[in-house]
Amino acid sequence: MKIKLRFFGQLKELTGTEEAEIQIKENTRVEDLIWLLGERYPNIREFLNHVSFSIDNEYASKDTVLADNNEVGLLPPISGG
Amino acid sequence: MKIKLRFFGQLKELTGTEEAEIQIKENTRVEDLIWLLGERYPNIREFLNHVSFSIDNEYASKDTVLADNNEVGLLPPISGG
Amino acid sequence: MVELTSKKISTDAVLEQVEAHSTGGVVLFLGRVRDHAEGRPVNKMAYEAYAEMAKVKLAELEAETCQKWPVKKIYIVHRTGLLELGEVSVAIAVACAHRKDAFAACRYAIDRLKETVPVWKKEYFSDGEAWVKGVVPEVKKATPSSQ
Amino acid sequence: MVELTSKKISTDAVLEQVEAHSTGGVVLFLGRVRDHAEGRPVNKMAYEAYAEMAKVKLAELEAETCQKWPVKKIYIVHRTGLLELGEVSVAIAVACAHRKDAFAACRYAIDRLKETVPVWKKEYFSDGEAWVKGVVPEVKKATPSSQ
Repeated sequence: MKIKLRFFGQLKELTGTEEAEIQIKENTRVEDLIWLLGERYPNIREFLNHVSFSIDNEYASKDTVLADNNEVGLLPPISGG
Repeated sequence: MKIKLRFFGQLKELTGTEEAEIQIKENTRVEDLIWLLGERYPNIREFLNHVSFSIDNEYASKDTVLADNNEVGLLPPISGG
Repeated sequence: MVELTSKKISTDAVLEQVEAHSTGGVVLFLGRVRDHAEGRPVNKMAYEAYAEMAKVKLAELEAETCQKWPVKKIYIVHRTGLLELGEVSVAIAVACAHRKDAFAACRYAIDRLKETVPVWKKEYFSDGEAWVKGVVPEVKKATPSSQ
Repeated sequence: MVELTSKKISTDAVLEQVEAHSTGGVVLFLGRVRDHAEGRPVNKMAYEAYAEMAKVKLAELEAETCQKWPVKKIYIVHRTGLLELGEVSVAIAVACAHRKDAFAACRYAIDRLKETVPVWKKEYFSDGEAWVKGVVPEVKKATPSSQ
């Protein structure tokens, strides 16, 4: 299974990446993904606690189970307006 | 002593007058003026109870004493905006 | 700034009056001529003002609003004369550092304008015309020389 | 209608979106780039959006606002890209039959926009730049299959 990652704001700057794909196992929850991300992107570790996640354009809680081909957004605290 | 009257809205239409001068005695209060007006303009009598008065651009209570050369506005209920 | 005008109100011009690089939030209220009044279709609307007094009351309104909220810029303009459907009869623009204040100040200004500024409007129907039922402005009692 | 745009926002165009002869009161909120942030002078501001999701959230915001108030017309537009001082970053126009509703609905929409729409802004100072401290959007718990 694989998902697509989208990075925004500070996270985009820190990773130098807008989009990425990552392989996940079945039954991976958002919470599990955070650990995968910390492993893969060490310099965003300290931010991961304050990051919100979206799945296919909807905010998702940490216990949501990811599905194949989900688009997962890594969203720093928002500041629109 | 004389004062200047200003008519607005419906009162202007009913009297056919925008401005008029009227002679008053000393110590005439707004309340007294109402009676003078009812005498002089019979077709606004029924409206005089709902009319507000201004003296020199300020709303005036009925017990205000008029002074020579005051400009007195006869103001129907307002409906701006 | 406050104004009473017989010319068409341009919202762009209104907003220009509250341009300021130090303000974050702008709230604009526009009153427009509606096509109906209590179920009856309206064709146009006439606004009459006691011009001299209306200007005094608009200036008081401006001062009062700025006293109650931290207003950076405010512009109030009221139209007079014959207005077509959809035309702007009144515009109030308020700029504050914080949007909460801008909303509150603008809301206060339009509410208070309707209670204090001597303006009258008449609705034109296809079969006649009628002055709009208004509100009696509050009058402070004349201060009696009682001390 | 809702929109996300990289082009300059024209307030005239915004107000045209809520033109309707059946509405009496229009309230417009404008957010503009301020020349200072917490005492520091700001030169310009960059707005970044998660475009696909922002459009979804803006549409939800519109629906939600229209559900809570008797809105006749509403238009919400958010800008993206690099903005100069004074430029409009967000505009929300609401037309209702009664001004009280227009104020409440517009206020709600901008407050809620800041809590739900995935947009980020960065301030540029003469000696550097900084992402603006934001808010963590509320997340509904995933409904567990608990019945």
